[in-house]
Amino acid sequence: MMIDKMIVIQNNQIAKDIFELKVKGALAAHVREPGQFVHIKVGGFIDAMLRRPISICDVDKQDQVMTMIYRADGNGTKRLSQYAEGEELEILGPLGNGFPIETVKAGSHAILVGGGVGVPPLYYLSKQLKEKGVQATHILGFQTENIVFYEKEFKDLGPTYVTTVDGSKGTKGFVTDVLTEHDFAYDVMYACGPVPMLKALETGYSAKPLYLSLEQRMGCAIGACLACVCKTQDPQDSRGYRKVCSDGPVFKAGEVILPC
Amino acid sequence: MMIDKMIVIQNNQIAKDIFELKVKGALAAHVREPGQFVHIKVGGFIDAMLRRPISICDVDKQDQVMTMIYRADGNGTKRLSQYAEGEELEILGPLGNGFPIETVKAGSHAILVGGGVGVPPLYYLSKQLKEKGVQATHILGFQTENIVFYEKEFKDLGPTYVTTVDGSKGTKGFVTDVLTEHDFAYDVMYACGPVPMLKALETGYSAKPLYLSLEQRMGCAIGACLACVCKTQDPQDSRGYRKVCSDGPVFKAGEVILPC
Amino acid sequence: MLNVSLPGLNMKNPVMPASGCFAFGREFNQFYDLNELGAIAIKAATKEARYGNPTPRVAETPGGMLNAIGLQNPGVDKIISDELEWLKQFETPIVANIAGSQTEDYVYTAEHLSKQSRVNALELNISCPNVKEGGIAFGTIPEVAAELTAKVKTVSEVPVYVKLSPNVSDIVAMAKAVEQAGADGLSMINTLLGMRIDLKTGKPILANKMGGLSGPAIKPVAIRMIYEVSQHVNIPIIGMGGIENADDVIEFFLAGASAVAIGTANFVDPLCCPKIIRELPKRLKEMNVNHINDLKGRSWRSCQETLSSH
Amino acid sequence: MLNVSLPGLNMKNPVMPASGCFAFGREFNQFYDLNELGAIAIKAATKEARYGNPTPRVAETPGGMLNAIGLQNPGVDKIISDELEWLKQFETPIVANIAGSQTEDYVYTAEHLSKQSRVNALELNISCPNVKEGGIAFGTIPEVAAELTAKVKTVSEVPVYVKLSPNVSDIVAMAKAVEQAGADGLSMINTLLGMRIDLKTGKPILANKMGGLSGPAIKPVAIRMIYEVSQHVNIPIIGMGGIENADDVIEFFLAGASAVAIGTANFVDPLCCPKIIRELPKRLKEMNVNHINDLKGRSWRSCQETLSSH
Ligand SMILES: Cc1cc2nc3c(=O)[nH]c(=O)nc-3n(C[C@H](O)[C@H](O)[C@H](O)COP(=O)(O)OP(=O)(O)OC[C@H]3O[C@@H](n4cnc5c(N)ncnc54)[C@H](O)[C@@H]3O)c2cc1C
Ligand SMILES: Cc1cc2nc3c(=O)[nH]c(=O)nc-3n(C[C@H](O)[C@H](O)[C@H](O)COP(=O)(O)OP(=O)(O)OC[C@H]3O[C@@H](n4cnc5c(N)ncnc54)[C@H](O)[C@@H]3O)c2cc1C
Ligand SMILES: Cc1cc2nc3c(=O)[nH]c(=O)nc-3n(C[C@H](O)[C@H](O)[C@H](O)COP(=O)(O)O)c2cc1C
Ligand SMILES: Cc1cc2nc3c(=O)[nH]c(=O)nc-3n(C[C@H](O)[C@H](O)[C@H](O)COP(=O)(O)O)c2cc1C
Ligand code: FES
Ligand code: FES
Repeated sequence: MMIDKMIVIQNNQIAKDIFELKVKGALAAHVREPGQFVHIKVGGFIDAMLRRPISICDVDKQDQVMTMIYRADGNGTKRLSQYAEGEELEILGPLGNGFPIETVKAGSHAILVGGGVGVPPLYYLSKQLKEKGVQATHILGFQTENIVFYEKEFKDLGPTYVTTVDGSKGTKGFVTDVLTEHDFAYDVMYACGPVPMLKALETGYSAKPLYLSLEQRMGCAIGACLACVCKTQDPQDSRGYRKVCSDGPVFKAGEVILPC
Repeated sequence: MMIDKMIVIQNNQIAKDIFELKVKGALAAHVREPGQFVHIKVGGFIDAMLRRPISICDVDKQDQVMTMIYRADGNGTKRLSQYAEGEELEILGPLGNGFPIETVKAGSHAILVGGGVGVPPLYYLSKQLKEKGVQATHILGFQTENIVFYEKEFKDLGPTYVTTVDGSKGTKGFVTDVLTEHDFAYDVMYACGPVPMLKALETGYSAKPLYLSLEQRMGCAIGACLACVCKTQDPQDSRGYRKVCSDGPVFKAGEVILPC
Repeated sequence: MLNVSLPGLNMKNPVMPASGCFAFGREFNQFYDLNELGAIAIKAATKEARYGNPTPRVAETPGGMLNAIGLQNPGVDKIISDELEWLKQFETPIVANIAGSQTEDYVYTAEHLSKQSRVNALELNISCPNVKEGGIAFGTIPEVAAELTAKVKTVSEVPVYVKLSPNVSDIVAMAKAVEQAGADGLSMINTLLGMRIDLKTGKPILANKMGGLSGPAIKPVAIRMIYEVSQHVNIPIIGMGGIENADDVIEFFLAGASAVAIGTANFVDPLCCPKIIRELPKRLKEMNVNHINDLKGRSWRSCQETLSSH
Repeated sequence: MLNVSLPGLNMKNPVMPASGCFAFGREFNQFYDLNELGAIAIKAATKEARYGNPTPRVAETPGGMLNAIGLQNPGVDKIISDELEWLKQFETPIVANIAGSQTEDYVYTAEHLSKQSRVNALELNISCPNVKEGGIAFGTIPEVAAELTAKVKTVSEVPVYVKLSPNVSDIVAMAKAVEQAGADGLSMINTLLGMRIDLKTGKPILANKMGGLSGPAIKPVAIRMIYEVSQHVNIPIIGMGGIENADDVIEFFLAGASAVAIGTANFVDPLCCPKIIRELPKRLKEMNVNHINDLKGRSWRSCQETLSSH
């Protein structure tokens, strides 16, 4: 974990309101596992004061380049989208605990389920799994066609299904529709996306190991302010809660009560 | 008076912390007289919220170019100094009433006294006087050598004396030292600069017409908020006060009590 | 979809410039037609003319500004003869803001102003933080505020809005007290009491030392107070404090306001009021809202209650 | 030129992280050595463990943020056994912040914490805006605050600072009341009560609805209150509210603070405390000030009084 002034080497729109940001700096070399995130200072101290948490989408440790994909939606992310090549971005990270992959054996089959801007961290995860010889199937859900991104990139890594709510691209409906339809044989499932999606997965797919990456509004992102807590499902748990920023953002299904 | 999005065509440092800004746009054509000012929006709405009042230093009505000279000192002017060529600046103006020159006859002699960042409006004044055939002598006071600017530009228009408090350039001392030493024959005097300078002039040089340009912290700069008032010297005055932004910034000596 | 109707004020849109930030409209009339506005809250009137505080009177703060104008105004008689006369050329309803150091001053000013055909409502400024003598009790003690309200109500020929100070422990108590005393509406909030110190001199920047904090920085305080008060009173609230754009106006309605006033933003952008009025219908359409009134208090009303307006 | 000495707190510099923004220091110790700090105000302790409020618990506002953490903490016993134990490896003085819903809770927690060798002072949080039951009276009624202070003073073995709420009509009355009740110092200010409404849902962003406003937006309110209170009490003030850099620290000293605490800025820049500590001597030199204590209250002390320190 460090604070690094990283250089923007690319910040392009790749779908409607969706930007791909590449930054270069020492921090990149410290990324420990897929699913970790960074906390980006986008504004001065007055305007857009709080940092913005964004998942790490890809890392090239050798070149010290890190990729993030974000939606320019609110005040802070819109400002982020205005950073130009060569400018400096103050980034805190890598933060949190990502998707566990140590225990997954070569030759096994992993299903990666992403929704909207929950898709990005699955990319680095899939690359890491491939390196380990794990076979990955990707199921990526979006609202509509013009915000779909990285379809090709995921296809290069393994079978990829795209769903859109309005049917403008791929399967019409939700990621769970693809899961129901195909009834894949698999060993482990990883997911990141909106809470209703995570809840549906937790309800239907908890028999095998299932890991969920959560979002919460954050203050510090290092575990000090207690802004980002979730209650544990186990009422006897010694602490009774987990911090999404430092205990998560990835939790095993069943560990915490999903926020609403 | 209008709000114009003007294009920065130059924004260069010309002395220590002193910047020369040239902007292009329709507003330039509306400047009525030397000594008027503009109110510049430098920040967003949150950070550096209030506009900054800056005098008009020169105008080219044909090319619609306006020049301002300012010191990058506080939060807002420092941001202003970061605007690059081609960027848009939202400028409100031209504002206020400047130096009266209608009544000054060709062939007469005007003395223009400026201190620090009070010097800029005298430049357009001097150019206008020259056009009218009025002879202008410039006395420009600065703290020290490295913040002196526009000496050559003023010399091109007429005799120019520079003073510095520490003697690092020109006469050591204050503008009033030059006035005392030379005891110029003159018909009208115009001044802009720090209040102690204006007070000294009001005390010593009120026998002939003397016009003083004042500064006050401003809210609206259009006469609505009453942030910028000065009391009149005449207690019988029907209003009892003047607004620096819309009645001034230039007043005849004796009209208002100088702020402290 | 923007017209709102409050006691004395039939407004074609819910947007008015806030008192003290617009003088009597002459300056802004150079930028746009004042008839575009929902109403105009004019600068505070006092019985006698006042010069106000020494300068500097304003300072910038993070996300806001401080002011200590000190109620400078030409006195009620001149306001009637010069300013209200001039305003006769427009149709926009006028809210006349009044201030004073003693009850008698308020009553005198209220009586005279409320008789003017051009005045549609009074706004009792019981909360100006920038006036030395007396005054503070009016804005912070419920009983004192109620008594003043009642006295003004007896003489006023138009509805009376009471402008509440945010510098109190219990804003709901203040609101209820003036409601019971007969107030027809509330304006909230006035400025928060603040200060800045100049590092170069070591002294307060404002000559008056303290001043009123306004602008976006105070918006969360305004929203909170309107949210609380609107659930406890039955009179409408003119909401203000840091409004800058149409989204802010909507946030104030959601909190419980029935109209809004815009102060500081007029200095940042003299065109902000008409701009916001033009933005509003677009934003409402995007939100599938037929009329801005449908948003009123939606943040605390149950789904049940709000469903009817869908 | 930075060391300051307050009741119970011998600080090598006047900078401490503010309670609730630093937990118990473990996280920030990954960024720098906690011994660099003047002191540490640890997270509020309550008698029993608390989970706090539902999420979302934070929201951004113009120049500030809202929080409604709701005093989540593992309870005083665990704080003593786990956190204070861990803190023994550092020498930095510790200010233990305590909160509660009833007087008995405060007294219990104060008694236990003040016995710990690692605790150098208590900070009575009588002003947390985020707790439902009771509590509000402690922070807004002088007599109630005084009584609580007196009760805690009888059991405490270390000096007691009372942390004042800015959400009051008369901050000086609060300060004087707790001073008379025996408080050894004051901390001010806690957060302003605020709210934001989410336009997408029409509901308050925070699950708790209201939250505490902190950050630069509230600095003018903090400066004003410290300016007023420091002229009316003889006990030192730990100043806080929107401090971001060394200039802000100096502004708080000029207003009348004797030390400062930094909250929200730790989230924006985890290194802000040591950075500010390093900036301070440079700024003091530029201002020709020999010791930061010389600046204390200079904004209201007459030239006469301040000349001695030149
Ligand atoms: C661990 C983690 C990883 C994330 N990864 C990504 C990613 O890879 N790509 C992406 O586009 N988004 C991601 N998000 C969501 C992203 O953080 C928010 O969309 C973003 O902070 C919103 O900021 P804004 O300036 O657009 O909105 P504003 O409304 O201006 O934000 C105001 C405040 O609310 C917070 N906030 C608003 N929405 C959210 C949200 N959904 N989650 C958390 N905080 C929020 C902001 O951080 C800020 O503090 C992630 C969130 C978390 C917690
Ligand atoms: C009519 C007029 C003409 C001016 N012309 C020039 C000029 O040509 N060149 C130039 O360099 N300066 C000029 N000034 C002064 C200039 O406005 C201030 O230096 C500038 O506003 C300071 O802003 P800042 O961001 O540096 O300081 P900050 O401290 O960030 O300013 C904070 C607030 O205080 C106000 N303020 C601070 N100092 C002054 C001041 N001296 N006068 C008025 N407001 C102040 C700012 O406008 C702002 O509202 C003029 C001022 C006036 C009133
Ligand atoms: C310069 C200035 C002058 C003001 N004068 C008055 C006044 O005369 N009467 C009054 O009731 N409020 C006055 N106010 C308060 C505003 O009407 C308004 O309540 C407050 O500024 C909050 O709104 P804003 O954040 O949009 O400015 C004044 C505010 C400012 C900034
Ligand atoms: C997330 C958060 C949690 C806080 N928790 C506490 C607390 O437990 N006890 C307390 O006395 N103050 C608490 N505070 C208030 C701060 O200590 C401080 O008084 C306030 O935030 C103003 O300072 P700032 O603007 O520097 O943040 C908290 C503030 C924040 C932002
Ligand atoms: S964001 Fe501060 S503890 Fe997680
Ligand atoms: S600055 Fe508003 S009246 Fe002059």
